[in-house]
Amino acid sequence: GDSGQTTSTSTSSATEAAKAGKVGVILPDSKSSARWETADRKYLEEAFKAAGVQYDIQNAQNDKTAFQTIADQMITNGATVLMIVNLDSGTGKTVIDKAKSQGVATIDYDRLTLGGGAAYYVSFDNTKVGTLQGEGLSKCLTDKKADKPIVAYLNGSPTDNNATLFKAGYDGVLKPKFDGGEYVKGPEQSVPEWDNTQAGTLFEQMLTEQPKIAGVLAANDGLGNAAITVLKKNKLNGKVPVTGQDATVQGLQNILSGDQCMTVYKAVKKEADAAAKLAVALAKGEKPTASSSVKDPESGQDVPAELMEPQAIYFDNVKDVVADGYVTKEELCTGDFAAKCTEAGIS
Amino acid sequence: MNKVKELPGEAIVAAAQAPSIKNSFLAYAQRVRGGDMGALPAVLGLLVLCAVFAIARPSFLTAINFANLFTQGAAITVIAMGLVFVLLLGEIDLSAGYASGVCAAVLAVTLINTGLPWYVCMLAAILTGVVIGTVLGTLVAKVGIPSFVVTLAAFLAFQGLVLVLVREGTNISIRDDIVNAIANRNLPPWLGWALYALCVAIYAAVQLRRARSRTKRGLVADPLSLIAFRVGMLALFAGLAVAALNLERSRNPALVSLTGVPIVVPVILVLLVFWTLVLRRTGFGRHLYAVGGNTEAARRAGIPVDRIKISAFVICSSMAAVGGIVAASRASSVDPNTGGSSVLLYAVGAAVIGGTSLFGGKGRVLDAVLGGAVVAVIENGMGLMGYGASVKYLVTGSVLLLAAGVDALARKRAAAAGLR
Amino acid sequence: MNKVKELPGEAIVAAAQAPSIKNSFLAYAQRVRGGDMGALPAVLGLLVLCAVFAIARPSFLTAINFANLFTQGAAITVIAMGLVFVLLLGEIDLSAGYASGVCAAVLAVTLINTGLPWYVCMLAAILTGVVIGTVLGTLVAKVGIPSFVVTLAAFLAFQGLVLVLVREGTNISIRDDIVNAIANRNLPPWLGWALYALCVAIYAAVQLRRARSRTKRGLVADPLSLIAFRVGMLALFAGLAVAALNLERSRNPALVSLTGVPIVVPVILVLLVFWTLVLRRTGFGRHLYAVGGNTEAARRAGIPVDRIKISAFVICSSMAAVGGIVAASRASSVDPNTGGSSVLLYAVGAAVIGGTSLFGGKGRVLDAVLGGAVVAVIENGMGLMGYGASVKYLVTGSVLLLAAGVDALARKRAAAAGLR
Amino acid sequence: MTPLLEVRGIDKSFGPVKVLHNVEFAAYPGEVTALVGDNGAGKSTLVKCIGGIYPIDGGQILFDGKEVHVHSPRDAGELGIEIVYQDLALCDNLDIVQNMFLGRERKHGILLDEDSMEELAEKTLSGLSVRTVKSIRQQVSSLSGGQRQTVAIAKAVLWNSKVVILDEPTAALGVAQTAQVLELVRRLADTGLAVVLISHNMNDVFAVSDRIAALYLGRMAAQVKTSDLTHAQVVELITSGRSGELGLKNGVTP
Amino acid sequence: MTPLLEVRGIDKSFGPVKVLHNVEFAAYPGEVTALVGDNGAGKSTLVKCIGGIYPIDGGQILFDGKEVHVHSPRDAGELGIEIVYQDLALCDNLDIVQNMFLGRERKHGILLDEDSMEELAEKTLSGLSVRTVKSIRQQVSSLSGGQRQTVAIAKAVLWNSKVVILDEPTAALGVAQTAQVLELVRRLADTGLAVVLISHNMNDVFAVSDRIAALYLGRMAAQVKTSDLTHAQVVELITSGRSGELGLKNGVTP
Ligand SMILES: Nc1ncnc2c1ncn2[C@@H]1O[C@H](COP(=O)(O)OP(=O)(O)OP(=O)(O)O)[C@@H](O)[C@H]1O
Ligand SMILES: Nc1ncnc2c1ncn2[C@@H]1O[C@H](COP(=O)(O)OP(=O)(O)OP(=O)(O)O)[C@@H](O)[C@H]1O
Ligand SMILES: [Mg+2]
Ligand SMILES: [Mg+2]
Repeated sequence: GDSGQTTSTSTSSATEAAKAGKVGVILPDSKSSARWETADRKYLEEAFKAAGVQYDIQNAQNDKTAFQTIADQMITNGATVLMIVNLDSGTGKTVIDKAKSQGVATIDYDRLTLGGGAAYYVSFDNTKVGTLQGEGLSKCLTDKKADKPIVAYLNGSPTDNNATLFKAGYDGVLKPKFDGGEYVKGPEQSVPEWDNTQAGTLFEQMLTEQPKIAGVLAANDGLGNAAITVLKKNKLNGKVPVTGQDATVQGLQNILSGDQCMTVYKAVKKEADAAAKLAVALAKGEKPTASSSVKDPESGQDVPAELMEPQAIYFDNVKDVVADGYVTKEELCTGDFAAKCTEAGIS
Repeated sequence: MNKVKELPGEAIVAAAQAPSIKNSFLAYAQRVRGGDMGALPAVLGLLVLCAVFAIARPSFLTAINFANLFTQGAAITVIAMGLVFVLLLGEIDLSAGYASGVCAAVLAVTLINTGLPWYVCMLAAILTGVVIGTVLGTLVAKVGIPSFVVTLAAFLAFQGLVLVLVREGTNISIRDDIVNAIANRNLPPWLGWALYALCVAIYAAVQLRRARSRTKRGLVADPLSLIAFRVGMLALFAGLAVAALNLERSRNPALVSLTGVPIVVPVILVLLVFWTLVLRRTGFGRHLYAVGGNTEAARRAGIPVDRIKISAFVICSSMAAVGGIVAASRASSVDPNTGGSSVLLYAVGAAVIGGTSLFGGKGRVLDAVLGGAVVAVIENGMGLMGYGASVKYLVTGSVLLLAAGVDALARKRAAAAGLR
Repeated sequence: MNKVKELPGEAIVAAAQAPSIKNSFLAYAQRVRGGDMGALPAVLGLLVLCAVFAIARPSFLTAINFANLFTQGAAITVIAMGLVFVLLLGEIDLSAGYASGVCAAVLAVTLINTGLPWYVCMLAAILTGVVIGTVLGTLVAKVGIPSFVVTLAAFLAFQGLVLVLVREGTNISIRDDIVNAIANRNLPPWLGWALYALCVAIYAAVQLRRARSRTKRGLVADPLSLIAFRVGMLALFAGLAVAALNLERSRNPALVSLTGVPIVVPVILVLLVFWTLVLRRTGFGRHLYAVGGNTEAARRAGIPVDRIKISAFVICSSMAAVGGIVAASRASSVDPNTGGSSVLLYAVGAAVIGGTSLFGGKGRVLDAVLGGAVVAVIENGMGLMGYGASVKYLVTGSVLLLAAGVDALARKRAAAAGLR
Repeated sequence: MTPLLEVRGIDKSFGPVKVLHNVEFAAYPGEVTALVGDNGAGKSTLVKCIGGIYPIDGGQILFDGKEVHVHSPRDAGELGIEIVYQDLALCDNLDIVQNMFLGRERKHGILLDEDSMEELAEKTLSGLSVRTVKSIRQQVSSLSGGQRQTVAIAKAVLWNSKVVILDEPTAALGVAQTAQVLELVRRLADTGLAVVLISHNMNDVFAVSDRIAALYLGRMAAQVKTSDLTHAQVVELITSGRSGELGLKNGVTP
Repeated sequence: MTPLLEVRGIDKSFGPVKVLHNVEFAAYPGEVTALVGDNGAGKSTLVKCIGGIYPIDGGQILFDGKEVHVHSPRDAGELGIEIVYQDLALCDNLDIVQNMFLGRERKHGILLDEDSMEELAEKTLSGLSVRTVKSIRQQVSSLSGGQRQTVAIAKAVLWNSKVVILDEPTAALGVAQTAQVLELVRRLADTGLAVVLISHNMNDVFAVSDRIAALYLGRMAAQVKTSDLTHAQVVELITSGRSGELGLKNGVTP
């Protein structure tokens, strides 16, 4: 939308804001997931506006160099609080170090910068997301009464650390089942840059090589949809459960139509609000306290943290997402889906 | 095009003197040995590749995989076809990938938001391509900015445009059955055979008419036997392909039947024939080659160079739009990555592998199809191998090099003979 | 290089007759009006860009932003410098971006795993670049595969190689202070001034010696007044830059002091001077231009064309290695995306925007620096503007087009005058 | 008799270098006008100005007595001016027939009529006694120097134009071919065309031309009837810009 | 006297087209050998085979009586064979001095010695009476046809080679320049070099050559002392391959 002028001042308390300092936010990209530009940006803007704090939200478009440049520019522009979603820990650490040396407070948003030493960390538990996906797939396979099903993996981008965390999560659930002979490990591919088009070809080839695939662990809804398209072409949709993540309109619709088994909903608003609260406090020169802490595996230090719980979404609780306002009924219940919506209890 | 006309003089061109099927073969063999190989090197590279994969993974040779190949390679091939026109001029279009994304997004958005019928939406997408091409072409031809810079700027801007169109990164599903059919459905077997018969008949008719008209004018024409041979070969190979695609390839034939020629195949064929005609048999095509070969000479011959350049960009972007539609159909959705990542490099690569020169003046639409096939076979085969990400990249690179190397070594022999 | 030598004959070249500072200016003005503009269009584009950003965001003109500009643009500029050599031949290296990634990964891995001192590790990284260049160059020159295809294959393979080196996607932090200093630390102010004095002195000495030697031989030489003027201009502008960079630019001077010329600046300067010397003043450089301008003519003149081509690829990949080191230093880490995404396109774009031709035979190392500056200023300025993702792409594309458009229109006047 | 093509006071500079100074030149229908001059005198530049390849800095071009503006080779072609340039400007990637009909292809509807073009090209070429071309479907890049020149000449005379300008057309031609081209030049003029022939060969110039125009260092030294001149006088005009009463006075046009 | 350069039984085909049939040719030190033949006879091809640009299909090349293998222009240059090709092969993006010293730049240590090259280039060029070149630092793309040719000739004669082959060197030259080049050719031969001159101009051929070799459709029709031939005989050899006792019998070498 109208993200043209994000550096806006609040009208109500301009004088206070001028004293209060300024928050810079760097989002990672706009392509691996729609949440950054459609949800996070919106919620953060709302929160900052409400608090009357100056802010500047930018997106690094998955480019490390751009990420650092934006950080430089924000500090140049006078940000006193820097909130980053790092692209990788190395650049993240460089930025945090630079910010600290300039007396700028830092928050790790959604992704922990290993060894970075940010003042706060606000996130969902990404390993937990993967665990939910693994559990979801098991549940759907059990529902389908599958016998020794072959499970295929469509992992996220091989260069995305979050994808590694997701994988750790679902491997934690499924690996014991593979080892125990309950499930059979099928082909596995990482999808470069989460590219849905490539995911389609990759999955088509998996299916050609291993026609008996009975379950697909897809790391997010886009990849899931790519797999579903191929399954549809082979008239296998609905028979082979597929997982997802992000509770996108597309993913939820696929769940409603029975093509997708589950998705993971991350209540971005909660995360954004928590982070914005910290940032506003820091901008006003306060020293807020966090509800919990996380141990940085690299430096061994405890980082004060706010951690949110992800939620698994199946047909029955799609309505929760709508109720949360993350997806509107108008977007979701178009055309043929109106009936399904009613069936799923969405009103 | 290769007919040889003897003028008084002494040096001998074996075949032209008494055109017969045997002499034609001799002449072809001599041409190949002498270095004029046409599509041979690319076909050779393709065969080597297929053999390697077939040995490594027997499932490579199944009917279902054969059918998959076409739909997997279609979008890149179509975009590469359009790129050939720009490359022929010695220009480049880095934005073709994202242009296809923009057009696909236009298709998806109009389908979802306006509820207009599918053909109107497709037209809108293609029209978007035309507009894009006009703007790019004008900037290159009239303002004189190098095409690399113009299309790099467009490459960036279109990424933004796709994002705007898909509302900052959401993935829009396409629910229209006809649009989705393009890359996901097949022709009924009888229609496949009917089209096959039609193609062979038209080819035979055109060849015969041409030979008759040349004979009447007293020009050297192909002998009947040669024409019969060519038509026979076409009938044989196309027939085999149609037969293979009409095999049952469902995993569960009881449950659902999956047979027939994928719809993208006739789409690509029509585009191939159409654009080949434009390049080879129209004044526009001739002028395109002339501008690419020697812009100054073309200008002096009174050819409107600027107009030709703009047209080439328009064709390129419109074909990108078609490619975008195919990609959208195949994914049944459009997201900000549609047309992004490696699409552009693969498409340009396809054209270049097929034999199109980046310096202009040399290239055919068929090149794009052959090169597209190489790219598709590599992607397809690598998908079957099931390597991890890093190994896969490494092997894909090496395989690409292998295919291109076969081609290059074959052509090198030609150059050594003094033919460039 | 532009000295004009009168031979008997009548047409008049104003300046050459009585070289004086006034006549030199007249001649320059006439040259510019006549279309021979050298670096002027690129500089013009750059100025327009800076003016636009300075008006939109006053912070663009602060000392800290000025210093940031250099470190932000350094890696791309260095890679672009190397690419100039390949582009001069009319070839392309699509793999330069990922080659820089591979070399950066080699640096990081050797630093972490072997504990060897930083200079050995850097040498290893650059050596990797040399090996890569040799392989690529050999495939292009000896096997005869088009460089687009070879480097596309390398582009894929190197992605895999980086992944292997950083162990399937982890991120390796660089903890060596000296390596990290390259792109993150500054020279002490006194050293900045010392280097400044040295540069100006050397420039003056070279100019004077050259003029003296030419006068002795009876060739037309620059008048002393002109040399004094040039040296003066250099001293003035470089002095202003050093002074600006020596200003305190910390936001919290009490906490930490931040002054001095960033270390990358002398690094880039040394590379610029060195490669300019190689291109302009050595036989190798001359031969590079010759091969790029007319390969056949170069071959007939006995120039070892294959060797020249391989060398160009070696230089390109080694400079990519240096660029990779700078990038690794700036990020203090290496991950599989190092050298990926838009690095390659921006680097080629930088060279082309500066005025290097993709068709070979035309280009300077300075082009890469000017073009790199354009790219860096755009990125820097856009960073200050704070647009959303989609708008930013759109605006960046338009701004790039604007900068290139100024350049193109300026050059177009030249072409209209019959000078190409 | 009004000249069919006339240029008045043409100036042309390349950057700081002035190549043509106030040049006057005229070509009459039915006549062969020879344009002579030393290497670098500006002959080819003058021709390129007339052909719309270089824009002129000053002066006028008149066609059939009326001033015309020639901004591109297309404009020149539309007026009926056909030029064989010294740097032949053929497309190396096209074959002989394609080059000969470039920009003026024959068509059957929208498709090219290859057969009739091939037929006509063959006829035209054999009229120029090219005996060693193996195939008229050969790419021009594989032709010998003389063969290329013949193709360029054949291309220019294939059309019904009013003015034909030939810039050193026989430079690379053999004895027999040169004779043929000179004869062709004469024949073209006799059918009422204005022909301009640039040549360094005095024998050729005297053999076919009706008028001789001599350029000297970018200035027109003289334009005189051939019958009023001797070999020696022309050579003098070329090398020094003047000969007796004729030519430049003190280096400027009289 | 043994020839300095000799070729024996050379064959050369381009794909299916055979261009040279069993050609014999010799050039003697101190003599100018003229190589004549119709357009497309194969003169330039023969020269390119000697220069290592085209590989030969069969036959031998002898230098100073010993067989040599010339695989590249570099090999030819090392033997002391210097050639001015008909398609001039200059680098348009370099200036006159740079082109003249291409591949043999003068150096000061590892850096180029521009000044001494400029000095020498200027001297050589002015000896060829080029009076209209504005600057020898001008790019060759801006030169006139004759000026380009002069640069190519100057480039070739700048070196101390043993054999100089000139393929139609005077085609684009003016009267005075042609005279200079012919004089240069004679002077080169008189200093003991073997000079081969290809030309279509019989006057030039008879003016400077000691021997004439005539190619006819890729076959060597005859190689005879100039003094034993008349103008008419040479023309006959060129156009029909034979003249009285001389030339091909039934189209094959006697
Ligand atoms: N594009 C250009 N830029 C600069 N100078 C040029 C350009 N074109 C031609 N010249 C100069 O203009 C002068 C005239 O050139 P032109 O080609 O007209 O000569 P010409 O009379 O045709 O000579 P020739 O008999 O050698 O063909 C020459 O000195 C040449 O160097
Ligand atoms: N690369 C090539 N491919 C095919 N045919 C060629 C090639 N080069 C030359 N020929 C043919 O070989 C023949 C001889 O050409 P060559 O250039 O040697 O003639 P030439 O004697 O130099 O003629 P001219 O006097 O016109 O320069 C010509 O018929 C030409 O068409
Ligand atoms: Mg001329
Ligand atoms: Mg020749």
